Amino acid sequence: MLKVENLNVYYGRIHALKNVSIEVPKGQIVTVVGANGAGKSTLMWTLAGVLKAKSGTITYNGKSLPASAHDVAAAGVILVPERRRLYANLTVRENIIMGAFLRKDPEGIKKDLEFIYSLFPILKERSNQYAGTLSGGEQQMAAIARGLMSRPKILLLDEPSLGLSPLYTSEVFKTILQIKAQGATIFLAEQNAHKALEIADRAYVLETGRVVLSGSGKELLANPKVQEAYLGVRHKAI
Amino acid sequence: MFLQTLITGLSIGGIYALMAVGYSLVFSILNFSNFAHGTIIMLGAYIGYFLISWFYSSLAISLLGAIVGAAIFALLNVSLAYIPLINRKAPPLYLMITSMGVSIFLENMVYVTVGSHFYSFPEIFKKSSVSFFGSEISTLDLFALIFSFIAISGLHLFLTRTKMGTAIRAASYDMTVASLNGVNMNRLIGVVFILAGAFAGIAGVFLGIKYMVYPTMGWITSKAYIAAVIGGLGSLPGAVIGGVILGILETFVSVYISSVIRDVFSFSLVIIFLVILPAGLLGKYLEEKV
Amino acid sequence: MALLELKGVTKRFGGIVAVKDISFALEQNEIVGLIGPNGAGKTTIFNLITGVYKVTGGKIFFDGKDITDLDPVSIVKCGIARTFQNIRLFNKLSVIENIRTVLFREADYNMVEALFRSPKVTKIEKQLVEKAMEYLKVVELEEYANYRADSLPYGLQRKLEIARALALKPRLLLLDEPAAGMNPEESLMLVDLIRKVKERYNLTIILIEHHMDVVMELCPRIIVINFGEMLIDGTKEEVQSDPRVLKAYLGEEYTYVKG
Amino acid sequence: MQYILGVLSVIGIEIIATVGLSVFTGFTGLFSLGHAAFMAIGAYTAAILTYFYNVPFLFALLAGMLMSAAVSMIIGFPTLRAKLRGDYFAIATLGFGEAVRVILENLSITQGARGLPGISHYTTLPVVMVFSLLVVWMTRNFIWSKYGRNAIAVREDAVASEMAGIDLFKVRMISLIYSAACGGLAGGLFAHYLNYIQPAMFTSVLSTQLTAAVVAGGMGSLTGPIIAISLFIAVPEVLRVANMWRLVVYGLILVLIMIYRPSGIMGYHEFSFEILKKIIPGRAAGYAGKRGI
Amino acid sequence: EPLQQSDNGNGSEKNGVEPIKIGNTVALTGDVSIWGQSCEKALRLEVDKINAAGGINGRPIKLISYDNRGDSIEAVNVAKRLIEQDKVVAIIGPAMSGLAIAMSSVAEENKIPFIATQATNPQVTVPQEGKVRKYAFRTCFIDPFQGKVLAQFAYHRLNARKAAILYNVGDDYSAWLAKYFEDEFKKLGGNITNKEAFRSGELDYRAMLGKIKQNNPDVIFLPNTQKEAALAAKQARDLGIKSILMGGDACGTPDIVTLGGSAVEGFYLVNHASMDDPDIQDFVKEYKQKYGEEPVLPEPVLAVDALYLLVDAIKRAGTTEGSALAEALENTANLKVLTGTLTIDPKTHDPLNKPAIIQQIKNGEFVFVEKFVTN
Ligand SMILES: Nc1ncnc2c1ncn2[C@@H]1O[C@H](COP(=O)(O)OP(=O)(O)OP(=O)(O)O)[C@@H](O)[C@H]1O
Ligand SMILES: Nc1ncnc2c1ncn2[C@@H]1O[C@H](COP(=O)(O)OP(=O)(O)OP(=O)(O)O)[C@@H](O)[C@H]1O
Ligand SMILES: [Mg+2]
Ligand SMILES: [Mg+2]
Repeated sequence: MLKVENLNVYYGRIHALKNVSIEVPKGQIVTVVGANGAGKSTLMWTLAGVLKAKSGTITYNGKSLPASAHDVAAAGVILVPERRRLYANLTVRENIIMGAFLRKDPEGIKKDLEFIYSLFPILKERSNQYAGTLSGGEQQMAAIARGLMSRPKILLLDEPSLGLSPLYTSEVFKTILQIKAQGATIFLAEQNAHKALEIADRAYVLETGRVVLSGSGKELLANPKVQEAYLGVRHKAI
Repeated sequence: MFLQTLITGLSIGGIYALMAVGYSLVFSILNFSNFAHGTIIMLGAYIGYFLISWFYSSLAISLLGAIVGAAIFALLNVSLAYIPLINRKAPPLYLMITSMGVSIFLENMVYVTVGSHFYSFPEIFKKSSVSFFGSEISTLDLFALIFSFIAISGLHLFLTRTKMGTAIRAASYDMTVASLNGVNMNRLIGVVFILAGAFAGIAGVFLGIKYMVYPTMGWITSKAYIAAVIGGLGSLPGAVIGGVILGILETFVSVYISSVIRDVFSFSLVIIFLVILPAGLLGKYLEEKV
Repeated sequence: MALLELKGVTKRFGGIVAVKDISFALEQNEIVGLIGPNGAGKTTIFNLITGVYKVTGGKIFFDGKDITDLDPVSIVKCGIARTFQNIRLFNKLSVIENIRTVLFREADYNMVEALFRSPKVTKIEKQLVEKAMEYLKVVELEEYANYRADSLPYGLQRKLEIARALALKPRLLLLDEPAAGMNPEESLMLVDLIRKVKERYNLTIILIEHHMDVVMELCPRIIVINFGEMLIDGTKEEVQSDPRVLKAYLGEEYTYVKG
Repeated sequence: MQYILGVLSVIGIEIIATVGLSVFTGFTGLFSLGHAAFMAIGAYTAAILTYFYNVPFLFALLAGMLMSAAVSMIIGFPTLRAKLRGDYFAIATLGFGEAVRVILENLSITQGARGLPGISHYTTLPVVMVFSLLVVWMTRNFIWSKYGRNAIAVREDAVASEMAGIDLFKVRMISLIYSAACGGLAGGLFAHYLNYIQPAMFTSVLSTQLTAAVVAGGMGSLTGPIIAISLFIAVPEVLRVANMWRLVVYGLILVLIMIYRPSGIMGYHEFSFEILKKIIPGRAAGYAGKRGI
Repeated sequence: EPLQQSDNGNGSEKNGVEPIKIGNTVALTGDVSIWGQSCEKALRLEVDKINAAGGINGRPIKLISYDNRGDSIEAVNVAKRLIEQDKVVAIIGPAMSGLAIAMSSVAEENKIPFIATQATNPQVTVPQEGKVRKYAFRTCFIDPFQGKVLAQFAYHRLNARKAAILYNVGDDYSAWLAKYFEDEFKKLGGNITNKEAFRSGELDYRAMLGKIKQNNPDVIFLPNTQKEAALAAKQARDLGIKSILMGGDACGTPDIVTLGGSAVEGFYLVNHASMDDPDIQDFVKEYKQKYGEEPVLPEPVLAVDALYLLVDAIKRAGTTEGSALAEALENTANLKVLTGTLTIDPKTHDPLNKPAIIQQIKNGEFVFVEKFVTN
């Protein structure tokens, strides 16, 4: 569904993504793991149309991805950005509704809102509070909710479990499986590599801007190199 | 005397409010003080004036033309001067300085092309007045107040009740994320400036009818800036209330204290007011949560 | 005597009671975990201790002194430093400037000397650079000294924030989710770092964290709050096995095996 | 020559005011629309002293500086305590600037709007040069000292600064006083350059020009604002032959600077040979360099 | 059409004869530029005429005009530039007293005379210390005189006993004129009921007028620009104020009628020249012919007077050297100029016997009422 070939992205003189090629098939969960600064978020922002690649192609359903972020969103590729990026000056409810900016079905919007409130009951309680005053975890929930609200065809999730309690982390992973079941495609970057690899159909390892490994989630989970570098196994063994 | 003073204050405040609205509107999305707004108001006044001289005395044509013309100027202004900066994520202060440049440019352009004569709208609009408990209200003021009130209310509903309005407020906080939500930023900014321009056109015509038309008339907008700040930047109802408060305050100080040192008084009051309410009446001081 | 003591601290935001009647005390040199579900009020407690918010009720004592109504700057001067859940560095300054900014508190020269840049000023400034470098060495950031802070990846920014807090020479250090955004491997390296600085600077630490492995590694004592209220204040073993904690926070399926 | 020397004197005087303001706006991050008032206070204080009381020029200048600094505390105390920021603070300063002007227009010692003619001509180009070099040098020292560094920290992140033990109020106040003193000095020099002052010379137009120079020059740069204010004064003079088109061009240039150098002429940098090296390709040093890990 | 400086028609530099350069400092932009632009045009017209007639002793005049925006600092720069770069022998203008005072020391230092046009403040030529500035001249009457004329006219001819003043505190012209009027009116035994102020750029005076209305004065004096006076008149009439309105020479332009409409009917003002003055008819006709519009009085005629004053002085001095020129100017007597005959008072450098004309606006026209002559 989404295909990235030989992507190169720069921040000024810094070469952040180097010849990255990735494929995200329809209806699957694809995850990318990597250390801090490996380039996961850079990849996400580029897919969302905010960062511009210097070279390389991104094709979506066989056509090249639109150039501007809002057209990308209109095509159904939705990013839930790292570190939440909520509209601090809007209420929680308005934030979530902004996710539905392009939708024209008031009934469906209403139904989805109910679904989201059932997923994260705390958001319903806080619905009229300014998003900027939410706790870190609550903000993360709101950010995910805003992404879900747009009924994405492909959902790009950048560290969705950041700052969430263990309980909610599990909830979020369950939700990811749930929306996959509804037919959405998911591209996920996570520090919680364990969980991410467990649910992933396919996974990539990114190291200083390069794809160094790929395979099914299970394969990578079993890979000793991955275990050592990203799963903290070495320490636990001590 | 008291009643007459109040009425005078209201009618001045009404004009401030009308000017402050367009100002506040731009602030609400781009977070900067658009000093070119006064210049657009001036251009609106010129357009209104020339239309009325050509199409003998039709206020409707004059208003409509000023609205359309000022909106076009505002749109040109934003696309040529601001969008390049916005796309580079320049901080608001840079936009503000740019707007000063735009305003110097346009104002002097008027000197060079139209000339420096003062113009006055034909008198037919302002002759009559209504008597109200022994005080005089000019029908023009009344008309301007009602017209502005309707226009501003409409705008307020648009901003608070529609998706577009929410998107404007959202984008004012984070444009990048707004575009992730499918908001076409350039178009949204265009819409905002067209609206602000339209209000500048209205303000220009009323300002022109009430006073006169000349190249530096836009400077009076600094009062609108103050009004918008008193009311709380970015808030439309705030801008209106701020305008009215400032108008009434100035008038009362002139009448009951001293017209000579009026500005010392009214500015000190504005400062005291801000010290007590650091975000104006209806503005929000968004302290980031830590 | 307890170093930090909260007595019945309450914080209300409009209708929301974010923190409700919380009391606990911390001994010198302790390291305590503060956990609880999202929105439980953990960060708010930090904000109350550091004076960012004013308490609605209750008292806070530090080293026997009532600090409830002090402003943030005075509280820092008492010896409390913190890091932020959302990292707050001086983004456009270089890494070393971030530290030096904090060290200026120690610079002992006046305005006239500064304006004429007397030799004394030059000397003090030089010493400060050296001192700042030492803190960077502690968190192993010396090779990034001249990088702009916001160009560092997330994990290193966290370390820099810790170094900046250390430069304040605190006795009490408040860490708000230092491991957020780190993978398990990186989190464990962070654990080592925290241990190291605790020893070296003789610190008392409160740690907010959702990464249970980090908390369990570091904190013999854990305080759990829920909906702003104290749920349990006990050893890590007590907390791990408490059914209320499992239900509200960890999830029923949680098991932690520590070798 | 006298014409060019005169323009240079004005540039030198305005550099003093701009450099002072850059401490407050560029480095501390607060934005003022009333700085001309400090020039006015310095100008009137110094002029009244030399004119009516025959006080020696240097002492008069010093008194002007002190007076400006003292008045800046009056406006700074309530507004900075209340932590006014951004446009809210700007409006307070705008109001302050106008209020000062109204007072000058109504006092008898200042002779109101009629102004003070016949002030002695003490401000020659060498005097201006000595003072502006001195002020630029001291400002550089200020910025490199703890005072300046704290100001930058406050500009970057007020909350983090507080948590780093920096007293926001104190830092902002010191910057304000410093910039007011510079403004006062510039005003005193100005009065004895032009030999005539009127309240109408110190309008918000002048304040805005100073602020525009700081921003267009580059917030957080000292050389940028110096270049900018020099351009702002020199360009209209050069364009004088263009008569009415002069200000049209001037406005256009301001807009173009902002569009093509959106973070100001010098951005956050200082003009130095380092930068020249950077511009020469192949010599690129890792200035704000970012490596991966 | 865009105004260019008038030296572009360089036909004058024929035969290698070096032209005599005359500077002109004038407001081409800004609030007072209506007069400034007209003044510059008028000077260009007259210079062309003089050159066509052979110039001064065979040497053509080259006029160099620069915009001063009505700003004192600019005025100083313009003066320096004219003197230094362009090497003019004398300067015509400025029209505003503040500007003239600011530039006077530049003229003094360089020994280049200037002839202010409409700068009516006494200090332009005679500073407070009382000694006349050697290089400062003017072609207009001064404020104390016009204040006096207006006060006397109000008291004696209009039988006014109660007067109110609405002036601009931020403007030196307005502040002085208000004071001179007040002093004289009080001296005559009249009563000033209100002295209300506003500030430059303000457009609404109803609050102050409302206060004035309560005392129901016989006249309201508006020592303001035509724009401000017209606005004040309109607002006063809107408030139902019936008092007689009067203004100073800054109101003496037909613009006031276009702006004020019916509200300025019956308005009295003092002027330097009258449009229906037979003496200036030729000038007005030529101006109209060349530019297709009427000159905006009075600045253009005062500037033209200044030009002829200067031309005469150059002829008499036989040189363009500054101090000789200043002496020649000082000794001007009974010179025929546009507005009549001109004699310069050596003690003050002000014109002697300069008439002040009181006019009234009737049916939208300025109508001659009375002529006052200095002393
Ligand atoms: N705005 C920026 N300007 C310059 N360099 C940047 C910027 N953002 C990221 N980088 C650099 O690009 C590289 C990739 O960063 P990116 O944020 O994509 O990493 P990541 O894998 O998402 O890391 P993390 O796990 O910390 O989120 C890093 O070296 C980082 O320092
Ligand atoms: N300024 C505020 N105004 C209103 N409500 C607030 C404010 N600050 C915090 N709250 C609310 O108080 C509650 C506690 O917030 P706090 O940030 O302390 O949670 P937390 O325990 O740190 O959660 P997390 O683990 O998600 O960071 C939250 O529900 C939050 O919405
Ligand atoms: Mg990332
Ligand atoms: Mg928290």
